[in-house]
Amino acid sequence: MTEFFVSPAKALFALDLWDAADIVPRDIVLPGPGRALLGAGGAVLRVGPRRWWLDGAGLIADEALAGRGGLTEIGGGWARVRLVGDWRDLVMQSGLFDAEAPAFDPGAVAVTPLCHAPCVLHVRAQTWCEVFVAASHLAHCLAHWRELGWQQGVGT
Amino acid sequence: MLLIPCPHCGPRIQEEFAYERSADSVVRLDDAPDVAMTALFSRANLRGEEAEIWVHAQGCGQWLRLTRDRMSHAIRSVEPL
Amino acid sequence: MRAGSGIDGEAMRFTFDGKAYWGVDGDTLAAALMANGVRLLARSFKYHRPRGIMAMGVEEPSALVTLGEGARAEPNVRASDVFLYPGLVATSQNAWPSLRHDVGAVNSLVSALIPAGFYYKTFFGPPSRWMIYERFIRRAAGLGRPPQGADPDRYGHRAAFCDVLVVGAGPAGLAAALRAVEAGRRVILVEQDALPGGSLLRENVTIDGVPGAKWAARAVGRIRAAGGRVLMRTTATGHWDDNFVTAVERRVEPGQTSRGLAQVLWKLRCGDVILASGALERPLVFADNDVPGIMLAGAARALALRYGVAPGRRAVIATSHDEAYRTAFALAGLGVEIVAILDSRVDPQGALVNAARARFPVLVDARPLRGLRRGVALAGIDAMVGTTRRRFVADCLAMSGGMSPVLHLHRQAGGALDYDAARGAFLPGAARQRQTTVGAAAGEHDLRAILDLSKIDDPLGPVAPAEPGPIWRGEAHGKAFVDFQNDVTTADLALAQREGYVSVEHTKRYTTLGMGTDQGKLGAMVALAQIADERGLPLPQAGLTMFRPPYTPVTLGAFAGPARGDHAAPIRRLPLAEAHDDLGALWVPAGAWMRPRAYLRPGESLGEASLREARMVRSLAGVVDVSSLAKFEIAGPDALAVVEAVCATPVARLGVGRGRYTVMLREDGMVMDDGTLWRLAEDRWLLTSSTGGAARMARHLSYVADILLARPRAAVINVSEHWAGLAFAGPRAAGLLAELTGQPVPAHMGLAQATIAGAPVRVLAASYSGERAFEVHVPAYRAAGVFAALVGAAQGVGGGVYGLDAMDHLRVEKGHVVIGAEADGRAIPADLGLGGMVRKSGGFVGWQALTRPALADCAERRQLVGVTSIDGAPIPEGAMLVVREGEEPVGHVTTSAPRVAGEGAIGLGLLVDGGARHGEALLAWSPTRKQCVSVQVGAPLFYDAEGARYRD
Amino acid sequence: MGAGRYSALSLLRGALGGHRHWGRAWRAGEPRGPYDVIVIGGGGHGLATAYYLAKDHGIRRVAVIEKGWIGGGNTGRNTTIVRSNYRQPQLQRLLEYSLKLWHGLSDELNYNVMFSPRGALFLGHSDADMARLAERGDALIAMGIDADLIDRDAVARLVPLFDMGRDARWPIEGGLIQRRGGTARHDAVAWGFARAADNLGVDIIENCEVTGFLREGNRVTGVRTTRGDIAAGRTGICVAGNSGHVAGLAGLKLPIESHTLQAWVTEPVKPMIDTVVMSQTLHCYFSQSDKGGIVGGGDPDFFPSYAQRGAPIRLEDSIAQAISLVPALSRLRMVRSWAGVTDMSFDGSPIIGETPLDGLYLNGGWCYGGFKATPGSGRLYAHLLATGQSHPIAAPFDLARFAQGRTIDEAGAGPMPQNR
Repeated sequence: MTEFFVSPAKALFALDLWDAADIVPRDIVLPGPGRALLGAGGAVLRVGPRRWWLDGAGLIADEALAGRGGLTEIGGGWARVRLVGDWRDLVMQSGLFDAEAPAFDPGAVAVTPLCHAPCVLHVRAQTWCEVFVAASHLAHCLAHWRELGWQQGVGT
Repeated sequence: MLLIPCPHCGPRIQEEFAYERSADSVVRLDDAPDVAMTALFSRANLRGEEAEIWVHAQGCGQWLRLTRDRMSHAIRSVEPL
Repeated sequence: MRAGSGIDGEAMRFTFDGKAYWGVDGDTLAAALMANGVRLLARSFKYHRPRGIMAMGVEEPSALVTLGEGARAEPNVRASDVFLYPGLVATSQNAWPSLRHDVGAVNSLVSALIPAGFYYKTFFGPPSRWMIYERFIRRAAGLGRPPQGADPDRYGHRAAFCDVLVVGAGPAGLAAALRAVEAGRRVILVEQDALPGGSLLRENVTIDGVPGAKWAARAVGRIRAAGGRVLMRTTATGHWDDNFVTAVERRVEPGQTSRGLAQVLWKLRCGDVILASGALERPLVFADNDVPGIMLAGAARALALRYGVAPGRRAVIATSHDEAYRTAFALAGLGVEIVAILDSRVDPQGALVNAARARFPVLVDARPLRGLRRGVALAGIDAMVGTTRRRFVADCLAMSGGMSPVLHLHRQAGGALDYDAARGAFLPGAARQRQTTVGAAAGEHDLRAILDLSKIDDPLGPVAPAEPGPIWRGEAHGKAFVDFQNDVTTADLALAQREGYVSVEHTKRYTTLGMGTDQGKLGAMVALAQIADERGLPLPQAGLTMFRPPYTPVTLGAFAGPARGDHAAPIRRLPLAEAHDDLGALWVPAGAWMRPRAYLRPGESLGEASLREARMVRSLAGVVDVSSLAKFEIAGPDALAVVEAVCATPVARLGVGRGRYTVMLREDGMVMDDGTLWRLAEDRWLLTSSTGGAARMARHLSYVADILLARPRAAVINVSEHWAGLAFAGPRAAGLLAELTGQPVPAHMGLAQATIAGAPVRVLAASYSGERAFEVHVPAYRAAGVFAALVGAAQGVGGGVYGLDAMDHLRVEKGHVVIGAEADGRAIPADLGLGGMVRKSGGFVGWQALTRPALADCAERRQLVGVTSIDGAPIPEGAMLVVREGEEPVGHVTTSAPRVAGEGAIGLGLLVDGGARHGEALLAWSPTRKQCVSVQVGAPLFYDAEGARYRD
Repeated sequence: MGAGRYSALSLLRGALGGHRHWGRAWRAGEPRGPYDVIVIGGGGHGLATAYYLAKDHGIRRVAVIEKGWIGGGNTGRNTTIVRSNYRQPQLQRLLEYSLKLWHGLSDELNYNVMFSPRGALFLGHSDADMARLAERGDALIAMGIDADLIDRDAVARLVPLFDMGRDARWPIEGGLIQRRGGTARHDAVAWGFARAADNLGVDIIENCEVTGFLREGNRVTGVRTTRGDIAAGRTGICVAGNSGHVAGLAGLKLPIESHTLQAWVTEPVKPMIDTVVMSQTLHCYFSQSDKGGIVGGGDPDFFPSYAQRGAPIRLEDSIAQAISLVPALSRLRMVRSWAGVTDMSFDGSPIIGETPLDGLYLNGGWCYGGFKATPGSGRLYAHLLATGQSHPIAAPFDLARFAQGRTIDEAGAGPMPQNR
């Protein structure tokens, strides 16, 4: 099965910590470079040296940051695409990232362009991967993936 | 096609990065005008190794200081900025 | 029934020049034509000499044909590099009216007049005269006919990463790949042939008890079983920096119809690269060494052993080393009479030579002088044996001047070459990247050494290192070719030396040596030997030309890959694209975006619609989608420092909930972008900037923060796509918005949080149109409802949506500059009338550059002005501003527009010393469009000079 | 010296005599200082400079110092486009001055440089593009330079293989053509200038690399080379691509960075594209050579390098764009790609002028557009080296313009070469 499922990212927030010294605050559990942590309310993805994405509402409260960082809503800018099937092959036909590396396993995160579009990859299982695609590029990416034989699945 | 070791993401393809300028040509906000214009418009442009500023623009956004040979393209060191 | 290592019995029909033939599965077109007795395949590039098969691989210089028909026609395909498929259609090229009777052969008769570089010495006179000659030269040049129309094939790209890439599935490559994969490494093996085995396919050897070809096939199976990736019919063509290798996989043959991808360009990032790319045989140089029937000894052997085809009935073998002796045995096995083996060595020794002596006439100190032609085929050979000239009647000459390792990728990757005098060949020297060379490519031809663990049964035994063929010194009359494809002869090389084109690059460029589609694979070494001899230098000192990608020609479509049609560059779509379509939007490209230009009503022209929309905004209310504008939030305790460094205008005293217009400069002081800056909270700001400059501004903000301010306690977050932006403008806008939100609207340059249609929005009271206006920002996934509510409200009072053209008309009347038009990257703020708002205290990017003396000289600089059409005629956009027609321009019209409020035409322009020229009459002259309009220069402000309409 | 004049008749004579009568096109020069003028760099610009020094100014003690073989840098690596249809008036004057020389160059040099004014076409893909092209055309005509704004039908007639579909990714709405522009045979330009300069007594010294400068205080009095010191009254740097390196030997830092630009050529086919095709929206350009190959190029590689080696991605970009314009190109095969080192100046325009050192002059910063300027650049530089004064056409291109704020920024892209 090679199917993709598309929905808006909606409740997605950028968490920025101001100080390198705060990385990582001891009282908040945050994933290290290239990784994500899954929790009940959603996922936290490390996307940059001082930036995380909170995929889900209320994962970290502003108060918990205690002025050490800030949250910014960004979900309108990203589409959530679930790739189910041989997603590694699809990724490697769409970009120059080593999705076949053994270390790119469930829980891994990568920021890399696919089909020239800004994308954030979050490996959820060997059989599926969640890709955040910059919303304005979505149509173009999906068209390309359809040409490669992928089909849009029903639902999200 | 360089392979640039991003300190945050690991080795990534050159295409994800953008060259900004040689490290000695940063114009500081408080530089006097003549100092600033000299920094902006004078490059050593060595046929050899130079320190350069790059950014992982299509990746994690990390700024890098790359020591790179402009003849062989060999990258000697990469430091986060 | 033929038997060979590379064919099975399945017959298939194909045509060449309209005539039908039969071949078998596994045949190349070259082999199948030879099997059918077709010897004449092509005419040469310059002299139109008859040519047949010279080689059996990618080095074939002459036997080029067009494959396929119609839009799938593919010119210049080597007959030796296309495998037969049912219904294959091949056509000869560069011959008229037919291959056998080619009028172009007249060039052979006048060849004395057209030596290398002849065109540099004649055809003088004005360029127009040269172009007359040139037309004939262009028609005569070229090879096949270009395809017509769009390519029906599809091409893909695929990245792959590996620990070890092995190039070449000959014995050395297979052995290397097996070792690596069994050591647990990620391995990719690429092979340009359709079968693995390389040289094993043209030798009678047994490995581990099975024929070489079968051993190779089993080795591939073992590599795959161990997790290795083996790509057949895949040629590694480029070796770039950091072991990045590009390889082209042919999934169908040239001209063949494909259901999926025709070719895939593999982009391989490799830890180590092992080159097992083999060696190419060198021709011998003698007069008329191109007659059809003369071929490389290895090609003759491949024909016999791989394809089961006898290349002739009577063959002469001419060689400078042992390996070609194998050809004698191979041909004899098919019943070919071996007329003689001519060995240029005086005293060749060894088991193979001795075995040959027992069966064939072996003549030493012997070499060919001239190929004899009857019609278009070989009739015999004149040779020198010792000091005696002898003639041999033969229809095949199998020749070998030694072996040249294939080192293209090694060289592309920056590796050095070492000359080995014994082999007469360049061998791989020190590599610059993590790359090694093995097997014949490293000069090792002994299977026992290559396959050290395998049991090898080779009845003919190992061969001695190859020696180069003898130098040709013109001992017989006729053309002695060194580059068979570009028809470069030894005489051409000598002429180039005489005329001083002695650097090997000069020789190459002057004679076109090695610049054909075979890229000099066949002739480079023999040419170098000839040049060295001519100059009296040792061969390695004659110099080497560069090896440049690709190793074999690569279809342009494969380079482009999926980047065709709309994928050639992504088109970015607005979040409300469907809603605009529903409203009948006419789209216009704006950089990578598509944006609504206008919403045409039936019968309306674009101009009429835009003017209607603009007037609707002036009189009622309108909604325009500004979602593509760049938006950045700058947050953190040090956010103010970032904002102050980026914006040239005062910002520190901006209160929370307030905004203002701002400009951002480059370091050279020129306006980079403009927009509005809003203080969302004490330590959180929103900066908007132009659509086209979004990526540049994102980078700039990041640079300023991380480099100039050395990582302040602040972050820059690109929220461009998060927020859809809808500008709601017009005298009725404030009232309607208050109704929609149920709260008072913010004052001009104020901002408020509100709710529209259930969605939380930000309302920014900023005006671009000159009317009271609000930018409503809403998370993109909730934009549809807000858009519908705003459009509905506007329509309720007779307003509606408007597009980019109307927005442009409105802003021209207000004299707002646009990045890329008035702010064209060459304007400082003062040029655009914005000098007064720039902070005098500096401290922002670009302030130092503004102090440069020439920038203060208004008499030299172009400044923003308004122009009004004196008689109301439309002003051509881009027209020059001149005092009189025909004079040098003093400026130009950057944007023109109809007046929205009132009649007539206006525009903005950049005019030298424009600020001092208000009131002057000039001409807006467009000679390309044959228009000339009288205009009056004035201030760049045509509407509501007091600004009463946009304030609350 | 030389081999007499080239003509159809001399070629016939050669045919009868096995072409044995041709002598060297230029002598293998040996350093014989002191010279009045040394030109560093045996590319087209340097050789042209030497030729015009001898021809226009009667200066015969001239040497061209070349580290490798003449014409081996960007002269032999470009896509051979010749045109003068720029937008900024200073550049228009400079390139038009050069274009006029191109039109008489083969006769001037008695060497057929195959200058072929087959037209240089800029494509427009939208109304906005067409307005920009009209502006450029208007500016050109107002400066007395030919330009023709043509509609899409006329474009389709010029190159029938263009995709004229309205649904193309970059639909073709029209174009601006300079009919006096075209292509030339790049190597021949170097060889022709070398032969003509040699005929006037200029020493062309190949395989001689400059390793430093001879100095007396602030004055440069010659060059140190791998073949010894050579004294000169005036020394002119003319090594675009390596300006930074050579100026660095004199302790100078320039507003120049060396970047890679790649080009590609396909296998030869019969005539299919008769004009030079360019598109500024797309960043690609291509034409068909006399031999039949399609020669094309695109953007530079965006970072500094002297390696003469680029990344395949850049080739992909320009090829994809070329195919989108002429779909039939898709089935042609690339036979070779190569790279040159471009002298990227910090406003995109060349530098022709004095340096802070007396007796040392600079001609460089040609970015990716130097070939078309070859004869004009050489002649203007010769004027400067002969008289010590800039010719009025060259005067705006002085080195001091950066510090003073008189940059000539055709693209409006600012100082960073990678943004150009």
